[in-house]
Amino acid sequence: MSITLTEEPFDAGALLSDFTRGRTETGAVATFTGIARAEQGSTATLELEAYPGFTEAEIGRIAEQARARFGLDDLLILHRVGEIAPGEPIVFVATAAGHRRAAFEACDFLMDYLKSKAPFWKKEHGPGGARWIEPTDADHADRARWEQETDR
Amino acid sequence: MSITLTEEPFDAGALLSDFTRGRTETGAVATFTGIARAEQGSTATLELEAYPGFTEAEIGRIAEQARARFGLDDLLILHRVGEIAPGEPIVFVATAAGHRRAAFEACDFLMDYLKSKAPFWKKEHGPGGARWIEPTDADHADRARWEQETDR
Amino acid sequence: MARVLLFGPLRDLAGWRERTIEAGSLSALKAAIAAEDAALAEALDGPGVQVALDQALVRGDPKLAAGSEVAFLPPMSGG
Amino acid sequence: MARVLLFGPLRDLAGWRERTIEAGSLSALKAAIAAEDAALAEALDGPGVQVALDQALVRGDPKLAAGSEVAFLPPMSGG
Repeated sequence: MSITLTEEPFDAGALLSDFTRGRTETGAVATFTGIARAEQGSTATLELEAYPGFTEAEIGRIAEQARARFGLDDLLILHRVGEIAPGEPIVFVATAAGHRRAAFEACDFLMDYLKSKAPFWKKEHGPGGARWIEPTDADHADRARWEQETDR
Repeated sequence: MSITLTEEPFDAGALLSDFTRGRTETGAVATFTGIARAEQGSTATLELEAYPGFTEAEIGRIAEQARARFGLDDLLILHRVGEIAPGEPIVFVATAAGHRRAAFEACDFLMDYLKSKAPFWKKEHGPGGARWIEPTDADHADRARWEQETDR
Repeated sequence: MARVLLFGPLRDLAGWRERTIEAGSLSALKAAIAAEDAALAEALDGPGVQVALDQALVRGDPKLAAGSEVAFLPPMSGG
Repeated sequence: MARVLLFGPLRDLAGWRERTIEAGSLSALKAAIAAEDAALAEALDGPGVQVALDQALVRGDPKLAAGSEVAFLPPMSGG
């Protein structure tokens, strides 16, 4: 299980190659790569702030929940912090499991958490100035799906 | 949109690097990599047969459905045929969309189709001899989810 | 002369993957196969076996042209 | 002396990210801040602002030791 914050641009493919290598007992690897959109040609730069130590620990708690809940063999989360240019990847999540449903659901679950509740503060620097961003209603709704499932 | 059958082993990470490069308007890339399991140490080899031309065309029909249904920017499917050793990847699917829910769902949908209905014939060569494999009940149930959703 | 292709378990049963067989229709083709391999002919009519003519699925008893490609597809296993 | 950290919009409002402030409890720390920046003090009590003491979330009015790290965390935006 690997959880890392980085200030450097990264190549999602290189991470997937490393994550997949030598997994003879894992049947399924799902990944998600989130990319900073250019938002219809505006040249907004994202600035992402974390609380070093605390942020990794909080993500680690949720990652451990995901590992247990979905029976994962392994998982990897890499998240950019600092200044992120349009077109650059922001986040990469990979999950490994015996079967594809668990790998997909765990990846989806982790992304919903990361997008709505993880300890990051996000500022968008656009042509009209800078503004702090909060999770969208869709982000909150996505995350709530997993809580309803637990209630059943 | 790219649909390829290959007899050669492939590196899922290299495919993801190529697929992700230069996508400034795509916010989300989901992937799935299916790997031949060693099945608890048995050294089963898979033999996967396709009907060249027909198989790509059938997959292409479903890929076009997925593109339209989930509003994808792009998708890529690479599928091994021939002899596949334990630990080698069998299938790689990547989907690109504006937002993560569409990318995840399209990837999940395509895998359910590929695992249950795509024109392949699969033979497992194990220590006890060779046998042809049919989709599992779980594979059929996974695929049926998408049909129920259409009915709603 | 139709080019006949067998896939999956049908290929194992027949012991061949591809042959050319003289026949003007699908039913004539099956009759020609039955004349020399009754077990294979029965399997070709088995549950879930589909027929593709020139790479498109067909039903019924289509005519075959010279150079037609006829593929017998047993239930697909997925990848 | 507590090490005080501000994140996100709180940092922009205060004009600083990290300072050391003399205080024996969280309430004393907030009073010290209020004495020189009332707007910041009000924001620290704003909706959704959480407090972490030595990297663990806390409620109420914990005592602060020498070298305590106190972080004020405004609503998290996710990544």
